[in-house]
Amino acid sequence: MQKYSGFGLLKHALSYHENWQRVWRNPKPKKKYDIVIVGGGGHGLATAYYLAKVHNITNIAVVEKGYLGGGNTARNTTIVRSNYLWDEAAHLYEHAMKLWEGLSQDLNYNVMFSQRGVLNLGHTLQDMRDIQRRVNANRLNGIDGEVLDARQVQEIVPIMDCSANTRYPVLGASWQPRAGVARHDAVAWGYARAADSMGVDLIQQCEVVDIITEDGAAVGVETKQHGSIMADRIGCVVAGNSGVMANMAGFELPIESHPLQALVSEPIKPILDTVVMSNHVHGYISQSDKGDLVIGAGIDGYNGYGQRGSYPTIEHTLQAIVELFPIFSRVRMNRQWGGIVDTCPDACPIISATPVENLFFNCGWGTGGFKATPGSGHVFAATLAKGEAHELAKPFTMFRFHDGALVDEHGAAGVAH
Amino acid sequence: MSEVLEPTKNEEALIAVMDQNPVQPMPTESPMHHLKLGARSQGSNVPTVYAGELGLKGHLVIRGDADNSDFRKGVEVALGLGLTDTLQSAESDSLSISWLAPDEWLVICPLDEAFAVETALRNSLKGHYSVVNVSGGQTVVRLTGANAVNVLKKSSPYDFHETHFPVGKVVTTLFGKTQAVIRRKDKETWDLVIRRSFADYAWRWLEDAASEYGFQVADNLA
Amino acid sequence: MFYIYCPYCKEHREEEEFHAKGQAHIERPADPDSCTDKEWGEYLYFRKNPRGLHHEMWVHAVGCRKFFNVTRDTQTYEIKEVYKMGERPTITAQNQTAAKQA
Amino acid sequence: MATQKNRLKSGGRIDRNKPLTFFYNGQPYQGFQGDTLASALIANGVDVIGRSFKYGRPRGIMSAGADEPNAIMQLGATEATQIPNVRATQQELYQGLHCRSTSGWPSVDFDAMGLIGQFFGRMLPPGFYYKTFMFPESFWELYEKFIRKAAGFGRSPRENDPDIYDHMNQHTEVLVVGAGPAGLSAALSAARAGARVILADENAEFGGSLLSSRELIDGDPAHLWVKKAVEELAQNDNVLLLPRSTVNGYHDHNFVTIHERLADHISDKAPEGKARQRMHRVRAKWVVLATGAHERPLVFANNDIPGCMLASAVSTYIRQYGVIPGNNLVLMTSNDYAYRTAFDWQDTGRKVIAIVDSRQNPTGQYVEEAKNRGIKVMTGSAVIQAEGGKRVNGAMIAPISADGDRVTGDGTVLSCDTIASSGGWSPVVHLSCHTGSRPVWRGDIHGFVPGETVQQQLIAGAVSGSYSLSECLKEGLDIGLLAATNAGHATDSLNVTVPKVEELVEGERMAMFYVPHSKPTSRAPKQFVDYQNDVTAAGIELATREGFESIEHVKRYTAMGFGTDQGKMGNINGMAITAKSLNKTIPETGTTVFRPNYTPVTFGAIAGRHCRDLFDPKRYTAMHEWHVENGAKFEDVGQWKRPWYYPKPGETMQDALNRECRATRESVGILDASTLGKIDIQGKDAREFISRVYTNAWAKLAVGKCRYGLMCGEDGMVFDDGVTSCLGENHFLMTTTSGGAARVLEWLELYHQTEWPELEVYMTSVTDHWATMSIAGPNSRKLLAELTDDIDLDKDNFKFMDWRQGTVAGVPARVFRISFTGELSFEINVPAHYGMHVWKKLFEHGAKYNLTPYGTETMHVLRAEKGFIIAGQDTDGSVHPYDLGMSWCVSENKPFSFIGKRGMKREDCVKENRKQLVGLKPKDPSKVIPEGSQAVDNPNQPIPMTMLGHVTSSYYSACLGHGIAMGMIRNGHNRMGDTVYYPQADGSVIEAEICSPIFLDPKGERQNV
Repeated sequence: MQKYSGFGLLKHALSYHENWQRVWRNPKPKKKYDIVIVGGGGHGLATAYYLAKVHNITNIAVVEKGYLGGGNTARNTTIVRSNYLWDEAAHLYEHAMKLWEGLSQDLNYNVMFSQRGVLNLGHTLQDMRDIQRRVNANRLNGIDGEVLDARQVQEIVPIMDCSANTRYPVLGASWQPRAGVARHDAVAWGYARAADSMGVDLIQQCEVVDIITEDGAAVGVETKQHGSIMADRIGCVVAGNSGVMANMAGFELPIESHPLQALVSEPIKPILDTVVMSNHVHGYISQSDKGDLVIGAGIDGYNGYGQRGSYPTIEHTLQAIVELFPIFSRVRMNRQWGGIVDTCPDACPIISATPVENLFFNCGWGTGGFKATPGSGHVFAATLAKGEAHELAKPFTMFRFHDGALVDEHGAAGVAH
Repeated sequence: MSEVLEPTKNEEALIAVMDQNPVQPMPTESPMHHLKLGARSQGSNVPTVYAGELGLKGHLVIRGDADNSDFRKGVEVALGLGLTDTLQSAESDSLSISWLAPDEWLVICPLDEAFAVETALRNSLKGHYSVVNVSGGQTVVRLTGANAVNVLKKSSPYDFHETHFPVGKVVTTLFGKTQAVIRRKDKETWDLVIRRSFADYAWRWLEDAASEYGFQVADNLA
Repeated sequence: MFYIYCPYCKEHREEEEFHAKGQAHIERPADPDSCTDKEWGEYLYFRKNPRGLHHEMWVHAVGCRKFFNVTRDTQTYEIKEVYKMGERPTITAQNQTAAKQA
Repeated sequence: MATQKNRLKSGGRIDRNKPLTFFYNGQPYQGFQGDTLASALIANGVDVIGRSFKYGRPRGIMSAGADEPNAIMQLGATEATQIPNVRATQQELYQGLHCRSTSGWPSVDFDAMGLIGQFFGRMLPPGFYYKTFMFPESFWELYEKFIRKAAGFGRSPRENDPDIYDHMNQHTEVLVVGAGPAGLSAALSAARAGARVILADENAEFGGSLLSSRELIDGDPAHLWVKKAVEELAQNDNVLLLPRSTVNGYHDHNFVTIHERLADHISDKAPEGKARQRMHRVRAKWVVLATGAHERPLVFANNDIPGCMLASAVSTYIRQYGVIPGNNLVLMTSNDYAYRTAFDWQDTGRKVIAIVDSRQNPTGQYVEEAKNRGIKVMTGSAVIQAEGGKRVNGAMIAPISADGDRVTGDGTVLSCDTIASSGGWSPVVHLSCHTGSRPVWRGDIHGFVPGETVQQQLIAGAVSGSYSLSECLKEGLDIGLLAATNAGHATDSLNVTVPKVEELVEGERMAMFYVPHSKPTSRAPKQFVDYQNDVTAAGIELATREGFESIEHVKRYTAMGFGTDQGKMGNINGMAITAKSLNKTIPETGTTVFRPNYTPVTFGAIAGRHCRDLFDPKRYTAMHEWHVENGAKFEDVGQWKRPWYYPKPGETMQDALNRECRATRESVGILDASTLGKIDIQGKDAREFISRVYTNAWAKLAVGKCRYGLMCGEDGMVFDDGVTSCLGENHFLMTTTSGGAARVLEWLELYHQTEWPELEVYMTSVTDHWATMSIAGPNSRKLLAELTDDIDLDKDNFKFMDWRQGTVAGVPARVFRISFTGELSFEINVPAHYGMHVWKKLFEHGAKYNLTPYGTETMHVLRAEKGFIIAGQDTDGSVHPYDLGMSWCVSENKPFSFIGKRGMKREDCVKENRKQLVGLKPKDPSKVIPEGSQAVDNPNQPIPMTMLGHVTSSYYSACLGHGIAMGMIRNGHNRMGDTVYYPQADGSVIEAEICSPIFLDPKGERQNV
């Protein structure tokens, strides 16, 4: 793999950048692989990368119906944090957080992981109880975090209205300093480039139209462009299509796909140095390195695959932003868009075997997908390599929805952007 | 007819009917009492929107099966006004009746007649129905003037154009971030039924929306 | 934002007046106590989640407060049909594809 | 003050009698009413208005509209009225306008980055930051600061916005977007047909291209026809005309948002009391898109030097604003239409050096006219490179191959100060894409047109690829009629005659996007595609060379199209170059989806009036004013404002709580409980219905009695609770939590309407109807006795959990003998309009009993002393009644399998070792365990520690003299007496003993007196 560095850049500049190599190949698919991963988003590519790197399994293909990283990876608000309430979720997301730290060096690709800290605001006494509960749990789980009062919040974000005369005054917040944001596209590209360099076949424009099964076990996938591709094990990481994919394999998931909208302002000079999230008034905001204010909205209530939601959701979000940041009232929204989030009843993912042997699913991340990317890929790789769930993945079996062992993050974590 | 005039013992045991009017008049406060509407400052420019809170009224919610002719008849006998059809209202000198849902109507009458009206209804209705006195829970704001319709257009996504919202029509819809039962009384006059706990918000919203048109509080709208 | 026909108010209203209530035609098991955990779990959580025609329930929350069914394309967001509780859809994925083939 | 050296003596639609002074970078300048900021800057000969963010290259004004990538200004005279990133080409000039350029340091005229850019520019290919700044890891924060500083154009104000914004909901039969020839015609015919019509256009003046057109309509200058059309429309009551209104979003089911700028043309602040901007939220039966087309510049070397402009923009400045951006023009084109720019230029008496036409032998009427005008036309050639620094001083022209791919001969430099270019036109398809429709490529016009859509949308004019004026007018009229017909209007009797225009005979257009250079793209001087993001042809080639082959990848890797012009100027050229370097056709390369907004929209305008006081309703009870007057502090519970506690002067919160608690336990306290949800339930099946939705038994509850009930979801988890009273055999009053009222009623309706419609029951909310005041304490009976003479309060005749009807303070009331405090307690319900009267009467008579008002916090303490739960605080959706130790509240043997019964029997719900709610007594009586603390068995266990559960409620009990708490503990019900530890953030550890949650009066004697 061509090594990236400042010096390399200089060298290439002298040759007019004419000698940069391809970041990944464009291979024809083989007839059969050890493992086929369906879905070339961040999670799928990370899975492939760790399969190759950690488990030395390189006879893998990632099949993607569109282009790499073109789904929710390219559509989220890039927030990375691990301050989840329940042990199971907290350990999984913290596992991801540890991998985020140093990921750029690991991949030799700058994913611009910026640990600028995340504030989760509290506006009611119950919010503050939930924050106390979550931060205490985080602390005893070894996850950084502290509870701040309104004054301390004001010090971190001087431009926010923390006064008592807002409709729902800021009473305090949870603060995770190690949390932050990352460059979403770079994550997909970095994993893709690294995986490709270890021999993983990345096959774009290749849509899976069926799961091929033989007496109850999956043996391959039928694709629109390249016919059937056989595999010993198949991992589906197709956020936004999980339900559809499961139906191909003949079962249903406890998942509904909803639109989740986001928007950006025009680029403005740096003014917001941290990530601010409020579940109560429903606004999530940070500022990208380009200068855009990146703002996340709430989930729309209906099922939708249109990658767009309803306008009032955008209105409510900006009302919340203007309530929190009255100085942004004259800043202008440049662009809005939507992703498709697969939501589970307990706001936690499914990383699991399925009723079909050798077919594994990694889905249902809801709004929490991007921040989990490295951890999700890492544990799913282990799950696929061994054919049984990684320790951290065990609580997230799809069968918890039968016996009732849910990991209910709704309660205190609220919308998990 | 006299035997149907007073409710049978059996009825009483089944439903707790309650005369909610004091024997002696007692001090009341309407939902907008604290706003002291009379004293509120008025817009500088010439008013083209007027609004005020109608005094306390009797509000009764009637539930029943619109397809049951006995029920229809019973209501008509009791009120002298029949059940209105979908999104329709009717009024007499002292009463108005508004459609709220296929099995739900709102009757508004003078406050001190609420019990009489409820009794009359219970006397002439049988079978599965309900009558609930909600007089304390809501209030009526009357909105009028050349720009009243624009205030509504700012406040609700509903189509208030007369081709779509003729006089006599009544709809439950959004009003700012609360809701209202809105009835068109005449070309420029609208009655908004607002829930008590939202009355303060609804009024402030209305005042704010109306200010640019020149707004005046009017207490003699009834 | 959707424009939804309320079959009880008999006219179109803005989406803001409604709440989406998820998949339609999910019936509560007649005898819950005899359901296995699996059966109960499926009743509770497992949902059809089609890309395409979907039968879903909405309630006219700011309006007549009635629940009703909507057949909507989850890709184009077109509303194909609205029908009352207890009624069955006349437009379904099956008869749509059948119509196409015909 | 600088003179307007580029202002023409006559012409244009500006008012020369209304001079305006404005300030650019602190310097005063003059323009006229009717100018845009851009036209005024050009009039004053301002060439450099910005610097490119990566290379610091000088940039000038390119266009005259929404597609402008360079002229991005910071507007505003005061701190509070700053507006970032204003597009000078769309900002109307007003007296006293203040603006600054948003790039360039120390100034746009001398920019340090400009020098650095010359040296290091080559170090900054697309994606350079992905490839570096990685080592050492710890330095990234530093690198990032530098990257962030370089980014961003304008700045946010630092003070709060003094302006207000507004929403207006509109319904129309026909919405016409764009008031050019096609839009005006469509509006005319639709309106004549009697349809309700809205016509919106982003510009101050209707007319679009007609305002700068050379063509005649019915023998008159086009703008006269516009005048007539607008007059006719203005007189029609069914027509709403919206100038300065940008249709920025096209949403599902023909919902369209229009951003109207009411005051931006007057000042940076709206007149007092007026909204600055208004969002129209439009529901249209039919939408007619007449959005026109944007001209494409040609991509040649150094095509960003100030003086390089779009041909159509040059014409617009000359004809509409009476300004001319230079003296000597070189026009490069691949089509006939752009020739008019040379004619416009020549008509002002300034010099046209040459028309450079990429076609080998162009024909057509304009080509002839150019020759007749004596203009030098160089065919089969191209401007391959602009010369100059801060202003164009020459154009290098070279012969090119017929396919436009190669330079076939040596270049010659013609000196000039302006290079206008036209590569043809791109229909403005943006809005049609907003709901997911993909545009389709039309080879004949070298552009994308709107594709199939599920919206009720029609298109007319240039957006549909019809570029000639006569086509636009005819299509407009036809489509307008069609829209009206579709909306249900009879149109057959209508006779609309298409105005006469002289047909322009045009020659074949050539597909020209990228102009070849004698050097390979990677070595040629920069050829810009997306100016705002410094995306060059070489950059796009590099991206594809590196394997970014999907157009989405190219966009994201190079940032093409992510600027504030959203690629209006560059995207198609970029796609053409991508296609070329992949040896694909443009349609094969695919297009990209456009998303709202068409142009940026102010946050405030989207928020509208829903901010500050009106952000969310505040719900008040009938006694709210009393609480305010008596110094209550309030707590937000849902939308309600509830009294939290009533501090007396000098009291701390804890002082107040101690006082309120003691007064209640020792004498009598009063709570405003009006916010509790109340649902009136009538019907012969009411009792059956209630027993299905509650977990406990209701069959035997007699008239006159009350009972506490737990409500669970089908998963068996508790979600609400409250007391329900039997008012009559068929009549019940249910109470819910304050926050849960609406949810519970919808929940009940859901089951009634969908599962059990056969049950004869009606539910009506009476939450707002009843004012509820709860008097609690040993003296509550005495107090009540003074205010009622028709209720027998004798303890045996009016028992605990009974209710009675009677008169309180002269007002008909229902009195419930229920208790959330454990004290003798009465809950008085009166119609809300009497609430304040009764409340005040209670205080009149209560003085001698030291009647003390208490708020939610004291209520929490008092109920916690009794171990009563609060749904939502002691429960979180993951606990069932057994976890709460409330098996007494679950009736296993009810005939009907009530909601939640099956759920709480699932494997995980019946397993050993679940977290269970228990009481917790701090070992140190002075300690209060902070709520949310997590319990562990071994405080010395290394992290991660094994947590047993959290504290849900915790208070200091003044009456007991020690801290009390409730919390979840794994297997807690079997661990009474055990000690658990609560490690705190400050390193301290609080010890507590697991005990019964009932700390006070376990036998319940106090409430039974």
